[in-house]
Amino acid sequence: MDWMALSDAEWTAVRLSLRVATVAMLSSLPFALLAAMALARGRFWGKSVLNGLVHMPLILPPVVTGFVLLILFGRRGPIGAFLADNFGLVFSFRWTGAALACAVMGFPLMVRSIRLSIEAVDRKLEDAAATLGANPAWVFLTVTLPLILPGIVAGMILSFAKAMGEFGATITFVSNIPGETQTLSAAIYSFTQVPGGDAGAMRLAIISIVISMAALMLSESLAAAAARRTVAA
Amino acid sequence: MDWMALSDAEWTAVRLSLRVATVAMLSSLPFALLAAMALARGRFWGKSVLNGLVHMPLILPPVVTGFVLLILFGRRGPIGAFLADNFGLVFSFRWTGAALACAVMGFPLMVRSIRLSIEAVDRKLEDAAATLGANPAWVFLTVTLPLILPGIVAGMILSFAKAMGEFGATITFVSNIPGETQTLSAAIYSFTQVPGGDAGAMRLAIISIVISMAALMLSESLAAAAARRTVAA
Amino acid sequence: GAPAQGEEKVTIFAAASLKNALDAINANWKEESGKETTASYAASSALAKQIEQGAPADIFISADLAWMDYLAEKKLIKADTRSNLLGNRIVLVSAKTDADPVEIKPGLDLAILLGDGRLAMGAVDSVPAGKYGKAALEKLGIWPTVAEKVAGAESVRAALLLVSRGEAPYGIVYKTDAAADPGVKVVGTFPEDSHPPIIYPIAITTDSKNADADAYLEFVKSPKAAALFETQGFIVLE
Amino acid sequence: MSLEVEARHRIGSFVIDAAFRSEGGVTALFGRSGSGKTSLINIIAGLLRPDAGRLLLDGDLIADSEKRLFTPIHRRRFGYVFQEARLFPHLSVRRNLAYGRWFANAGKSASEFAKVIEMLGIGDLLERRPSTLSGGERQRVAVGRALLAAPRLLLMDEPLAALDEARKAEILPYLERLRDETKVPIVYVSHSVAEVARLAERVVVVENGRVKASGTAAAILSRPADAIERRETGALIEGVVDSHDVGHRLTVLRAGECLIRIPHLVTAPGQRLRVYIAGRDVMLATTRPEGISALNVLQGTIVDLSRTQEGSVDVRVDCGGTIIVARITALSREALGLEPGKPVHAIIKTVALDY
Amino acid sequence: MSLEVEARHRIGSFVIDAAFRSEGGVTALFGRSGSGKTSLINIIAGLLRPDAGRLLLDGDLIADSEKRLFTPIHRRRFGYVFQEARLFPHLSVRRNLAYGRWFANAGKSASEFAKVIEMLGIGDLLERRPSTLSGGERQRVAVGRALLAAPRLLLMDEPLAALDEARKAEILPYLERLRDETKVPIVYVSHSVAEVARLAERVVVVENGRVKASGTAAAILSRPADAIERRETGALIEGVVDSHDVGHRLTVLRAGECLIRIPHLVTAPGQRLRVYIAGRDVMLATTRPEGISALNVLQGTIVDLSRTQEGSVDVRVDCGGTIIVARITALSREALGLEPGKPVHAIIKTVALDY
Ligand SMILES: Nc1ncnc2c1ncn2[C@@H]1O[C@H](COP(=O)(O)OP(=O)(O)OP(=O)(O)O)[C@@H](O)[C@H]1O
Ligand SMILES: Nc1ncnc2c1ncn2[C@@H]1O[C@H](COP(=O)(O)OP(=O)(O)OP(=O)(O)O)[C@@H](O)[C@H]1O
Ligand SMILES: [Mg+2]
Ligand SMILES: [Mg+2]
Repeated sequence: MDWMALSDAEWTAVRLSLRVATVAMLSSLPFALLAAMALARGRFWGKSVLNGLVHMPLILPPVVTGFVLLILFGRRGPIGAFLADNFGLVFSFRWTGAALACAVMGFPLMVRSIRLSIEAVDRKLEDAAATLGANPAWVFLTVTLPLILPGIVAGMILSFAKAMGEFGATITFVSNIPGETQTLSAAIYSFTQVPGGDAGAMRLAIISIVISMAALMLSESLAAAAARRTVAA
Repeated sequence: MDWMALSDAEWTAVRLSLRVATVAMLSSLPFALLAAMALARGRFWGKSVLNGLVHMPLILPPVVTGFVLLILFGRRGPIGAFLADNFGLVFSFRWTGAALACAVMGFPLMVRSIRLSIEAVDRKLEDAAATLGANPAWVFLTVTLPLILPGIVAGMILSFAKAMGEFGATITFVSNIPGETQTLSAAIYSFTQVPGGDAGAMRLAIISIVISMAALMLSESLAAAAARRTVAA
Repeated sequence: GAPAQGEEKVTIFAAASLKNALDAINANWKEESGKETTASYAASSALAKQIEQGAPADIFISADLAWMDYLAEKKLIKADTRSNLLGNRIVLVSAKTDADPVEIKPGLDLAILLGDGRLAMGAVDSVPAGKYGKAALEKLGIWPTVAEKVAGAESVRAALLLVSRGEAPYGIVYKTDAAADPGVKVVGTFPEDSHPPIIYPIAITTDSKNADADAYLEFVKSPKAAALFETQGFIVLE
Repeated sequence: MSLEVEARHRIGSFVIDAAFRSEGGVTALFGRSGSGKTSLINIIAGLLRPDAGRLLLDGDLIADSEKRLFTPIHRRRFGYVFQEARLFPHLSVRRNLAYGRWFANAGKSASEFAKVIEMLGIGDLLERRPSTLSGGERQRVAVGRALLAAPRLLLMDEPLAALDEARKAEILPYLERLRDETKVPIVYVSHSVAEVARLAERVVVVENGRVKASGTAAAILSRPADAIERRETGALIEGVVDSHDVGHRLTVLRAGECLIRIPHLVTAPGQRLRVYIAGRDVMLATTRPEGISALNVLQGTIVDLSRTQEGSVDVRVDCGGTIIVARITALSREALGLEPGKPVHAIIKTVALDY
Repeated sequence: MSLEVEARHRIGSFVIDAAFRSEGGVTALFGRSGSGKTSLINIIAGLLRPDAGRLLLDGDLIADSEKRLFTPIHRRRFGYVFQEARLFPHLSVRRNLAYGRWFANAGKSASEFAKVIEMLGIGDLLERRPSTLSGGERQRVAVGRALLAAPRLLLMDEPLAALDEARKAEILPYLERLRDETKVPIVYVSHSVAEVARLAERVVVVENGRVKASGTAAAILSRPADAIERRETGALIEGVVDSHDVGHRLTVLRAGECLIRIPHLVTAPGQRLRVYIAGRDVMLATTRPEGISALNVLQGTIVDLSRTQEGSVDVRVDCGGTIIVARITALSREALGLEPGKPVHAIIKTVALDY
């Protein structure tokens, strides 16, 4: 299948997509965990605002999310300027920006999955851990976290898959710069915008599917193994 | 806030969005339940293929999903032609097509949530129901279904929210016909494509957010009530 | 990062529909000058807003005048470098490859041709090709009869696909796109005066510090590039 | 009404290889923690599909691995009281109780419902959620749920373990009535010899997944072997109610030639009755004692004596055809010079026969 | 070592309003199903925050609603054996057992670990997951987990309910040693009078969320009132081990003027020991019987008699300062003409004192 051979530029896009999706998934995980815990367990003023905020990227068209990100996290944006000045963390037109966009787009999916798992945790087990001397942090680490692992894995899978497919917010936020912000999806989009690009789009789509499926199967089998350990026959 | 007053066309888009999102959410529910059951409980050849297929709309750029829908469910598409001829069910350029696109895009989110809940169900309770004479269908209806309600609700929320934000696949599949397929997101998108459209986009985005937040809060409080009934203090 | 030295690649932000032509031109430019380029293809709207937010673009090629004007107003392009690079035509395409040609003139009964089908075109209020199409139909007095039948696609490409898939019997698309699709037949070209001129303007951004930008701009306007643009069906202006 | 069970199954490193049969009534599964009682019940219920096995109820073949026959759980209609309640958390107590009745079509009558609820003392809990119940309340609801499903066979896995004595004393007679009146066979797991003695016709002693001993309750519970816990040795006496002493609320039971007085007015004269007399409750005397409060002084002859273990000896005494087991100290044995063949009196307090 | 509990709390329609104190050792909570025992223990553990209440352990104020003091659960270091095991499903048995040791810093020595595992008979289960354990095995692991957390106070909610007699007989002495050697106070819920009698210094009888009676085990268990189940009446005798009869494996206990022979060689001479003598196990005789196997014949005088209930009477006999309760039939009472002040002999089998 000669036509499946990837050009250098395409290889770059593949590598970039993997990097972006992985970083997006991993870096949003702690925030998603926090948000999920707050939503599942917390009782505070503004909880429903937080809930709405988390869902926002899902509710808004990706282009709007991209624009909002551009305005907030761009070089001239309030948060972007702050982060760049104080932490040297620049998002605009960097792959980090693509990762940010994907993380934001996948955030509601991750939070929902984790939250669902947290709500299913038998809190009596956490009580039992506390009577054995574990402080709340330890209870979380040694009891809650292992028990919500299925939700975390599901959330990570969704976030990764979403990151592989995301381009609306990404391309709006950090453009479509080969080697820097052009992910597979953005490349596929480019192909669909010109005459004769269908074959290219199809080829890249297949590559994207193959990669995602591999990641999916891997994660599923890891999750299944973890589940077997937890609730054996 | 005079500028918040909606034009007739915008009202139409709002109503259409609600209809599309609701129909998408409800009509994908039975299929999502089936798929989630199969993935969580089934042991069959091709399970990972099904799993991949379910995730596909997430992995692929929405435009590609839209193309695929067009090819399959369009007037000339194999499935579209079949459904049109046999059931009079036409998708192309109809709001039904928008609903289909939204349903497909939200499908992986719904399936994941439900599946997560199914995997958390204590199967011993199902066994108990069987010993009391309930056949598998009744066990599902009277035990499994109520127990996975949180997952179903979460999945429905995600699907609804996604449908509110979806436009990539929708516009590709069924275009942007005011009153027929132009949802709020599509209208927002249109605004973002012309200089000076920001205010209009913002206005519609706020409306979309308000609607979605209302739906969100409603569903959350319903779910909380259901949960209270199930696992009381 | 922000390109400060001339060693940096020239970065071109161009409307997505120019991808094929610009890819070829950039390859040529590399052959001749030995210099690399970076091209980011996206919707003109997104690109313009990104430039507004400090994107590292040296050259901007828009698919319509509106977004170039938007940047010009904000003094984000060097006014003296702006020019109208390309032109295009809009055509009426049919899903039937053996369809009869029609003369597009005032009074054309497009509604009859469509029957109960739809007229696929770019979204008339956001996609440039849609705007041109609507303007032309209005000018020709056809618009009121077909307004209800228009299916506004997300891009010209999507509109074209609707026609080539047979979803819509007719569509209005760029000549450049129509030419490359064997699934459709061009049945008529809209008179040039029926709509505002279709223009792809080009300019160097105010923020550009790249010494090669001027040279690149020259190259894009050179006859060599013109040939490549024409291969893709564009009309080279000037 | 007969039940025939045969199963071989491997779970992890644990192997079940057991077979027993019973002619209806209550069959007690007796055995130490981890011996495989629950697994065996799960196999009967169909929750565990054994690698090989057969299950026959009343001549109906329910499962047979050779014939690849396996009746699905819900068609067996075996009520199961699980070791851990397993109430439906999303249903109220009332709907938990009603769950099985729904499928039992005819269902039990409303009066039966009221009776069960009254007997279990759960009338006040009907509108509550299971999560708000105490441990014992949960177990009682579970018992009620299984009883109300009108089962063909009742599987009870330590149903009364979480209950106080008074509550047990209320539920046991109900189970006895169930056994006697409705003829529903019951397989009953319990660690309490008293419960087993009272309820069970047959006892199956399980050890390490295997049937170590099986037979009538009388045989197994009286056997001096260590089939069941040594500390629990005793004799199960089968007799016929001879008469009632209404004034003193006593029942006189005739077993062979012996008359035994037991507390309360149980069943009508002429009815069969079983009484378990624990070895620890039987005193022996070489001469007939006078002026003692014990009402039962049975004359008999020593049949045999067990080995001395931890300072005590089990003595089997034949009292007119009925074997009674007494556990006495080795010291008393020496002091009284007890040997096989020696005539003795077995003395049993009436109140000691009250469970 | 003192524990002081005071709590008022409302859960749904159920109201807890209880207070008791204990001077260390084992405090038994006794009461019918649903009486509020688990709720009370939850309050002590800190799992349930009472509307109002105080908790003092050893002079330390653990919680006081008035002072708005509430020590978090994990800082109380109260080991808790829950009514329903609550093992961590994601950890192996070994790691479940080790869970609390981790936080107990010093932890217990490896030999202690081995000892507990051996006593509970869970050595073979260490690498298994809780979901593969039988009901009794699960409960044993839960007991081990709490014991190994080196708690300051041990809360045990029917820890032995799911266990067979033999296993109980192995665990009870361990708990006794724990009580006597490590001085860890224990709050113990049980429905078994025998268990309570053996372990507890104090008994708190709970009814409907309130303390119905509370006092030393001897006082509560001997009281003819219906503080505890009538069927369980008896006397708790406190004595000192007088001597051992090694050959016959008997221990002689001196309680006041009485010498009571009990089975096995328990504790060393000179040690204090408590024995519960159930009323059902005590026979009365008007003349000293001869040639009987019972080793304990105690001379005494009838103090009083209870009302006749269901054909039986509880007779309290003063045997040289020690009160012994005998339950006899109303018939015997009439036959022997038992009245307060009448001299009688209380006859108790030694093997009946073996739990
Ligand atoms: N997956 C498994 N792997 C290994 N052993 C297992 C597995 N599942 C169960 N067992 C063992 O099978 C044995 C029988 O378990 P079962 O639950 O039948 O015991 P039981 O007689 O009901 O005990 P209990 O009185 O404690 O409830 C136990 O020793 C248990 O540890
Ligand atoms: N949310 C609630 N609403 C109403 N009543 C409740 C609620 N939670 C508990 N109760 C009641 O409180 C009482 C005490 O429960 P608790 O668990 O303390 O009883 P217990 O003495 O431990 O009983 P058992 O011996 O059966 O375990 C029970 O009658 C229970 O029904
Ligand atoms: Mg069991
Ligand atoms: Mg309790």
